[in-house]
Amino acid sequence: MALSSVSIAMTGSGGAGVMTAGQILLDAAAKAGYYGLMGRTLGPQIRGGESAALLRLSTEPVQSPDDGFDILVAFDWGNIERFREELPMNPGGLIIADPHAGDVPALMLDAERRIEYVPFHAMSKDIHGGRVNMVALGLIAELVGLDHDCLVERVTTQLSGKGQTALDSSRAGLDAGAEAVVGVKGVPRLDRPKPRTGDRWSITGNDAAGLGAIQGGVRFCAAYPITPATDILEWLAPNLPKVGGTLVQCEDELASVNMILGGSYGGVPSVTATSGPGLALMTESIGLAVASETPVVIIDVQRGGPSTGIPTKSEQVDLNIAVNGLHGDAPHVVTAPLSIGDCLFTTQWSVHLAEAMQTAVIVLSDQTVGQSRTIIDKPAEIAFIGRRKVAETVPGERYLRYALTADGVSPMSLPGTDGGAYIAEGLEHDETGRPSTQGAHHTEQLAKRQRKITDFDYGDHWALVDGDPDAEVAVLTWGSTAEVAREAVNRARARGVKARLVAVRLIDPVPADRLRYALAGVSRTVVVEQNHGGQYLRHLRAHMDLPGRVEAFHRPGPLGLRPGEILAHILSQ
Amino acid sequence: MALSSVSIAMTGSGGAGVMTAGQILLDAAAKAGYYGLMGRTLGPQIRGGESAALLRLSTEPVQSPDDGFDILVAFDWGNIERFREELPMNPGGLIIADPHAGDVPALMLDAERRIEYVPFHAMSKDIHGGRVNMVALGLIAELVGLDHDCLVERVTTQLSGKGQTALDSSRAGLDAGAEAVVGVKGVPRLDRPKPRTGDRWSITGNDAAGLGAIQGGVRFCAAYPITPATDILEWLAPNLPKVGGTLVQCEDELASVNMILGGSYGGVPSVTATSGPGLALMTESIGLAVASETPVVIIDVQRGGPSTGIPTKSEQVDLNIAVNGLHGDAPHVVTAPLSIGDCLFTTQWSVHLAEAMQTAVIVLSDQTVGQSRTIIDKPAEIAFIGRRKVAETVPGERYLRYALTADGVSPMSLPGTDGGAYIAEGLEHDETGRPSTQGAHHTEQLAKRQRKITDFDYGDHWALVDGDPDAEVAVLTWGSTAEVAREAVNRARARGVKARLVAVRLIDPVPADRLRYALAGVSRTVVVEQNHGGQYLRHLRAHMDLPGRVEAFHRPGPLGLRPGEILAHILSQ
Amino acid sequence: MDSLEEFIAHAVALEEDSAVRFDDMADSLDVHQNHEVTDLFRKMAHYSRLHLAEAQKLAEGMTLPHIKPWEYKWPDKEPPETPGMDATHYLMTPHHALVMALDSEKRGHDFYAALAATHENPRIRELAQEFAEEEAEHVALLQAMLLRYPAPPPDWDEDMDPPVSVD
Amino acid sequence: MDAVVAKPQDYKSDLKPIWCPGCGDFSVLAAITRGLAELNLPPKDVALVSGIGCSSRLPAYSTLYGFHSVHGRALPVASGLKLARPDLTVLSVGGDGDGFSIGGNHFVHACRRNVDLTYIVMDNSVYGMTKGQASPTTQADWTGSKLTPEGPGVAPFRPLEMALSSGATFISRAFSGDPMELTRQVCAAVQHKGFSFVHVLSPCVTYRPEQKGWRELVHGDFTEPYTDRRDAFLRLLDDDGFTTGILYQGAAAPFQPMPRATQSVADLGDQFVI
Amino acid sequence: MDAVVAKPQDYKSDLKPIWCPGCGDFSVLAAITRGLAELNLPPKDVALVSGIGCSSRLPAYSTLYGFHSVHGRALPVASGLKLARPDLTVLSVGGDGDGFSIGGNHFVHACRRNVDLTYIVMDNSVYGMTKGQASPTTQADWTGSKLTPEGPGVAPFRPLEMALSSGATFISRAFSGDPMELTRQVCAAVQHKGFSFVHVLSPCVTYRPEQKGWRELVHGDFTEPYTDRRDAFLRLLDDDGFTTGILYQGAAAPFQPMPRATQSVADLGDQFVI
Ligand SMILES: Cc1ncc(C[n+]2csc(CCOP(=O)(O)OP(=O)(O)O)c2C)c(N)n1
Ligand SMILES: Cc1ncc(C[n+]2csc(CCOP(=O)(O)OP(=O)(O)O)c2C)c(N)n1
Ligand code: SF4
Ligand code: SF4
Ligand SMILES: [Mg+2]
Ligand SMILES: [Mg+2]
Repeated sequence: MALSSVSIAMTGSGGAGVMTAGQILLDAAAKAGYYGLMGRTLGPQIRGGESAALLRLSTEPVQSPDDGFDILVAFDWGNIERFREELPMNPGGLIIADPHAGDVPALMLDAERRIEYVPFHAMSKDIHGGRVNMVALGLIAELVGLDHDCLVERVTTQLSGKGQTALDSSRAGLDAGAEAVVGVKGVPRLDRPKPRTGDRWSITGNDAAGLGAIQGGVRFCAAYPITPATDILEWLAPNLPKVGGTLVQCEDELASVNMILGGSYGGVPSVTATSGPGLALMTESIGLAVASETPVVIIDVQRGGPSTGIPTKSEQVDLNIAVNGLHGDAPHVVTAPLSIGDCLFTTQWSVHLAEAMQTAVIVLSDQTVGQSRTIIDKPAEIAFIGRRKVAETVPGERYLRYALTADGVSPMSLPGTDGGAYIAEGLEHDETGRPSTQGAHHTEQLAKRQRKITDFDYGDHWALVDGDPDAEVAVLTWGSTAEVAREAVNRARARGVKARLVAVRLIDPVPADRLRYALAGVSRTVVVEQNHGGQYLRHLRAHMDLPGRVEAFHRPGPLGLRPGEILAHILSQ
Repeated sequence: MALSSVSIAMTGSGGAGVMTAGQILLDAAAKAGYYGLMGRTLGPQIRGGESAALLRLSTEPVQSPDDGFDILVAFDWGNIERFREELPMNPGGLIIADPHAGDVPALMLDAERRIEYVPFHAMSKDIHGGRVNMVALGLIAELVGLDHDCLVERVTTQLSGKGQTALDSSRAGLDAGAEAVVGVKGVPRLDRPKPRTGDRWSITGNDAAGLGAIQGGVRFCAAYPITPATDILEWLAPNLPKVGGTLVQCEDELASVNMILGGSYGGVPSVTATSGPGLALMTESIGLAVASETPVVIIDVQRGGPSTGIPTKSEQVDLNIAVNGLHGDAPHVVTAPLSIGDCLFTTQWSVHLAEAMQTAVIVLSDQTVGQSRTIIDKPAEIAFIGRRKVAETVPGERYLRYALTADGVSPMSLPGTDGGAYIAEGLEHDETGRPSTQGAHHTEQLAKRQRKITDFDYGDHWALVDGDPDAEVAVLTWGSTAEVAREAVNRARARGVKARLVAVRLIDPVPADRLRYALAGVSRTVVVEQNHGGQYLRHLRAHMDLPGRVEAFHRPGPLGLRPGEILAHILSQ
Repeated sequence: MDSLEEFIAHAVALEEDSAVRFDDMADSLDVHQNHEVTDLFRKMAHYSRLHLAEAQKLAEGMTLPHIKPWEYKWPDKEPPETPGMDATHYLMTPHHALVMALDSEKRGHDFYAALAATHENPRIRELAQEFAEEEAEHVALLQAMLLRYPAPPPDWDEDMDPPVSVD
Repeated sequence: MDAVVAKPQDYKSDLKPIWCPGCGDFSVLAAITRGLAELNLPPKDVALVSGIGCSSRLPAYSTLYGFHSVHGRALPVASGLKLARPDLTVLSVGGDGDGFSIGGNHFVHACRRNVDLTYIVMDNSVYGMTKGQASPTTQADWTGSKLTPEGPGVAPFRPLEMALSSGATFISRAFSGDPMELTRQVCAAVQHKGFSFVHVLSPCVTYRPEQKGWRELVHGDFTEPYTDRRDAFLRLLDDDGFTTGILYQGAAAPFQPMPRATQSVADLGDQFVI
Repeated sequence: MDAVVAKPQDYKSDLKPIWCPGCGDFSVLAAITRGLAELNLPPKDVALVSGIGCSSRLPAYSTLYGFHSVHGRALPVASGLKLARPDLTVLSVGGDGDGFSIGGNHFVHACRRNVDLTYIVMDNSVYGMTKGQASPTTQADWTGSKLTPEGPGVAPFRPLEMALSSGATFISRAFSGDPMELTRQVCAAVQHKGFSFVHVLSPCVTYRPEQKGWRELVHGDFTEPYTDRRDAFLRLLDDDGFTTGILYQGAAAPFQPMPRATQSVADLGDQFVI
């Protein structure tokens, strides 16, 4: 059988090299003209722990995992009970196990699974310097019909620094694996790839967020490492200097958020990236950004919560704190990227929003989109770049930093400008920025800070709306679950259900009018998210009435939502 | 005319001693058998700034200010434009000004006001060591009909440390003031006080919160000073040691919240007090309290926000962060005292809740209730005391710290107990407390932490419900606006409107069933709160549908809500 | 080392420490799915415990002195038969494990041999000689085993996957 | 403005300080304005960043660019500003509570990081703005605050020693009652390349009236700045906390400035092409 | 248990550490269990509080009461526990990032406050748990992390000097490769009345494999503890960062314990009667 998409998991521990093999396979598939996606799951060990590379290769652009895997290659079964739930198999899926690791554990078996044993370990021993992951790569590529030359080319690139011997043994491994295919039957093969038109990119969401920040104009970043956000920083650290920017590693998150406030006050668009625990430490100063109207972008790559929680796994759980986590009445903006690739657009757009509205924007990415890699068409140029309304100051005239304007945005002067000196103020203040406790000043400044956010024209970027104009069911979701929901909606439509996807990028302020319009006519609204509390649904309820019957569909991580679950819910009613 | 309540403001700057005079007047009234209330408003200066003592004396228990003042005594008009809005006058109100300070400013005048000039300054000059505030005290007491002897007694107590000369000159001042009454006409006088039955207390909300904490079992407090919460700490510092407890001043709020986590882990009920900026710094570790199930109580005495905001003024603006300010799915409890006196009950109850549910409780007090003083009947004994479900451990048997129980509360062992050792854990964990990334463990622990909060029986303390059984209008409010709303409801009922007050103490979890029951039958629900964003209304909407037509009635500080505004809204529809 | 009791106390501590360390190392490799080496280390711990039992048997009827952990008279920073924890690696092979074990047995042998050669107390010399001979047997055994486990290729510790960030 | 000689008044705004009459902070404001005038730095090119406290109110009384940030965070805001805008002269000011208590970690790491900015701490050994609680530099047995009725009971924080241990490259102490010496130190600190720390004994007349006696205690015995950290340390071991002058001036290079761009943003994406 | 002599194994749980084989932290765990056994302290009366990091995972590997708190906050949690429960023996453990970077302020103020607890820092000059970034104790020119490709460029934090400047009353340094000396220091630190700081050089074999060379660099030249802060300082000025032993043991009284109750709760309200 030939499929438009095949999902493959490779699992192994202690130096088996599954992550490297996964990336080579993905990139080789890209070379061959396929699209694809690779996620990962890890044990608690720093090195040598059990890990799995989770791939999906496809003839079409794809950013959602399938419900399960068609092929699972296991070098060993170490601690499999810890993450078997992250390795669901598709019906009729094939497990390829190494007899060296013993029998396939009972908990991996069910009536529908097929099992083949391939002695990866023994085969690699027969090759001088041979490695199990290369043998498996050769086998998998051959099984799914991936061009052997593309594979060899990627391995050559990947191992370019390792010398000829390593290369030779890797090739021998690939060849041995390819030959071992004989006898393995009924394997899903990929259709021929479509002809490539333009460039393709292989990118993770975290790298995409870094690039989006720079494209949005960011030239300063201050941050403190934290899983799963560190990759953004590790990408920015060497790349910011190339474009004249700087990244500073700080003593903690209190320092990093305040440093970017300083950088931004100086006129340089600034960003930091963190995860839940770090965001919690930043809220006091995000409030200062709101009150002093200093633009900043905070990327929160969400992980399992609460508290230290599950640092290496994904969950959409920081909406509450991102939206409502500041003390006082502190309107600001919260956005969320809709896919791995969209981390680029949403981050760039968020810089634009922060600069245009002179406020704090919190970007809710998560471990799934942040640390997964995808093959996408090279993104089109995005016009957005952070543009601040800069004040025309006149030396000798009093400059009103917090002038009450129609749109609530007051032109900002940058240090070094004559006649533009002002004090960025966290105390309530009048139009000049001087502290005031008067009700009139407080009310007018509160209203202005609210107005500039509420009345801003967010354009069409607030969400992705797709599907049937006469839909009966709307699947309403936000952030990283968008692509899973899209696949569910597509499957439902393929079964004749009139369905529509509304995947929201603008979390706060709630774009109530646009949402009403996007949901017009449906009799059911299914709100899909990955958390325990139904945080987005509550947030929406707080701000608007949703049309039709509202159905909450959410569950916590660490296992990502799958299209099949959502589809089952759509069909169950 | 004789009234059951008279409101008096005294304003002056630079050493006029209005706050001292206000407190003497309040306490003298208490001695004479009256109830009363005293708030204050201050300029930004540390010393000698403009300030006003805002009193209401009454024959009945009273915890709400009136719409305006009947008498305003002004020693001078320094910076009056900054706080005139905090000095509204009742129709026909009397301004008593010192000619030494010039004419009454135009902005204080309107057609209905009467003005008398009394030369406080000159009169005090005529007395050796004389002070304007004593002259004014003598005058005011005489005007409203307060027993002169009670006044003299309070002054004597207050100045007991100052020596005979000071006492003599103060008495001379009181006498001179009393004599100056001649010629002042049409002054509201207080009715005779009712006979006293039991003891009366003169107490501020912040002191009451401190006492409530100790009565609830608190024996450890760690904190960092911040306006307007410091008074709680300054009361606890000398009082905790009397009952075997300790207060530590910390380096910052991060230290204070974590120190109380440590104290509580040790089995000692622990509290900290702060305001918005400090609460923002604490959220990461409040999340740790939730995840590790360590009971703690955090009192947030709210002030004007956002950011540094208006530190000396009141606003109900930290509901958002208190309810939703933790990262991850982190259910916990939020309460709010309903009056100055209720700071005692609500704080004590909150300690009980934290201990019973092993969770974090955030108490939302505010500057108004915290820093106002009131005369109340001595509170009845309250039975609540923090009681933890303590584990019966068996040495040699594995103790399940996070056991999945029916009510979600797991018996906790205290250090020093044999067989009870466990690790309090911020990582997601299984029942033993060992870190786990498995979905099953995560889901069951999330559910347990939610269940223990949601299913707890909060009894009748969740709110104060008062008024007509067949009410058409419900005034739904929370925290410190309760007494103002109560007075508005009473006035509406006096005008024949069928009205009911629902003043909520339990902010989160939302007691939806009880609220539905309390609001049953009304056709209008007016949600009253003091903030710009309508935070409580949004919070309620997020969790339930309110009955009838829902009307949002909220505005920011710094001027406290007044009964008349709410009444006008009730009547306007 | 002055008394027989003190000598026995050292012998007990030497084996006990070695057993605990081999077990710790076995745990560590078990967590990292290196089962071959885990099994070898468990075996080594088992042997140490056997010797520990022998030393404890000798101590029967004696009151051994309590010696503070840092006051034992070891030639080096740790008891001679305690392998260095820092020599383990998650990808180590049985060859490496055997070399470690061999080193520790050699150090044990040298420790006893030195006492046997120089101590003034004849009973201690005699026991030390016995122990040294026993250790020499272990050394020979391990050397024989090593022949079956040749050194792995030089890139044995190469891991294609980078280490991961877990918080 | 560069051609014209600047006047201290050019740096003073028309907002009247809310400080208590007699507060030491007035002299610090005067010394900063006088020092900047002496250095003839255009006000538009100077930024003043503060935290929260009486002393942190200072920026609003100047005509400089300013940031009145939140309690304890002046140094990170100032560092971010200087790193993003190396062309500006950046000063940070605040109190002992702001800088050594809640801001203690940023103080230590700012000393280490050595960004080219000047940090002036007005130390009155008290939290003035919140009604007079003990600060890190308060004596262990001071019983003047209701929050610590028995005294804080903790050994006082040693600002100069901490700065030196943390790696600061310019360390001095002044007394608000000697504004000319303070002005000299402000000028030297601003001119120093790297992180400069000026510790100012600045009395709080309201909560620590006894600090009026500091005038008798201070003595200008840090005469020549040491250039060797060891010598400075030896000198500090004998310090009574009231020695004024510039203690130490080291020569470590300031923390990295913004680099020049070498590539266009459009080319950054090339690394992802497959 | 008091009558019986405790064994190190009594203090070890059956949870297997997830540390990389070869990590220095194994020896620290062993030294703590051995030290507590030597002191014969019942496990039920000892609590171990940590932050976040590889090293902060240690409490779960013991049979003691423990608190695995959040990053940087081990010391306040430990201090609160000891102040509320003076009867317990409290130890706090963690890494150089946890203790000196995000937790730096608590470190400084814990040294000052002198609560009777022991703080053991496993210093590997790296953030192990987050993939090997530079920590405060990393050399300025270490280019091993992608986050600081040119090196952190900041002078390393000096833990012993900072502790001494901050007022710690017990300061020592050990090397995980010399577990018996480390055990000795743990015992002395636990027995010390007041805040004791044990700085352990504990190599990270994964991100700093070159630290295996520390074995050659350490030298046990802090022989007798100084009892005078000045002498300890003079000694530190010559320190190369690899000297082990107990440097300093001072005699300041520990911070206040919980007082005895003198009044009933019911009487507290009397002060409000009017
Ligand atoms: C997060 C936070 N915590 C506490 C406060 C309250 N607060 C304001 S100023 C201050 C201390 C001021 O002391 P210092 O820095 O020495 O300045 P001074 O007033 O003495 O000049 C405190 C505790 C605050 N504003 N924010
Ligand atoms: C608030 C917060 N910020 C960042 C992190 C991420 N984080 C976890 S451990 C760690 C550093 C660990 O370094 P160290 O304390 O030296 O411990 P090691 O792993 O080296 O033993 C960091 C930055 C976190 N968990 N919480
Ligand atoms: S309280 Fe003290 S520090 Fe604050 S302004 Fe007054 S004198 Fe200055
Ligand atoms: S990463 Fe380093 S510190 Fe962490 S466990 Fe491994 S060796 Fe130890
Ligand atoms: Mg101060
Ligand atoms: Mg470390």
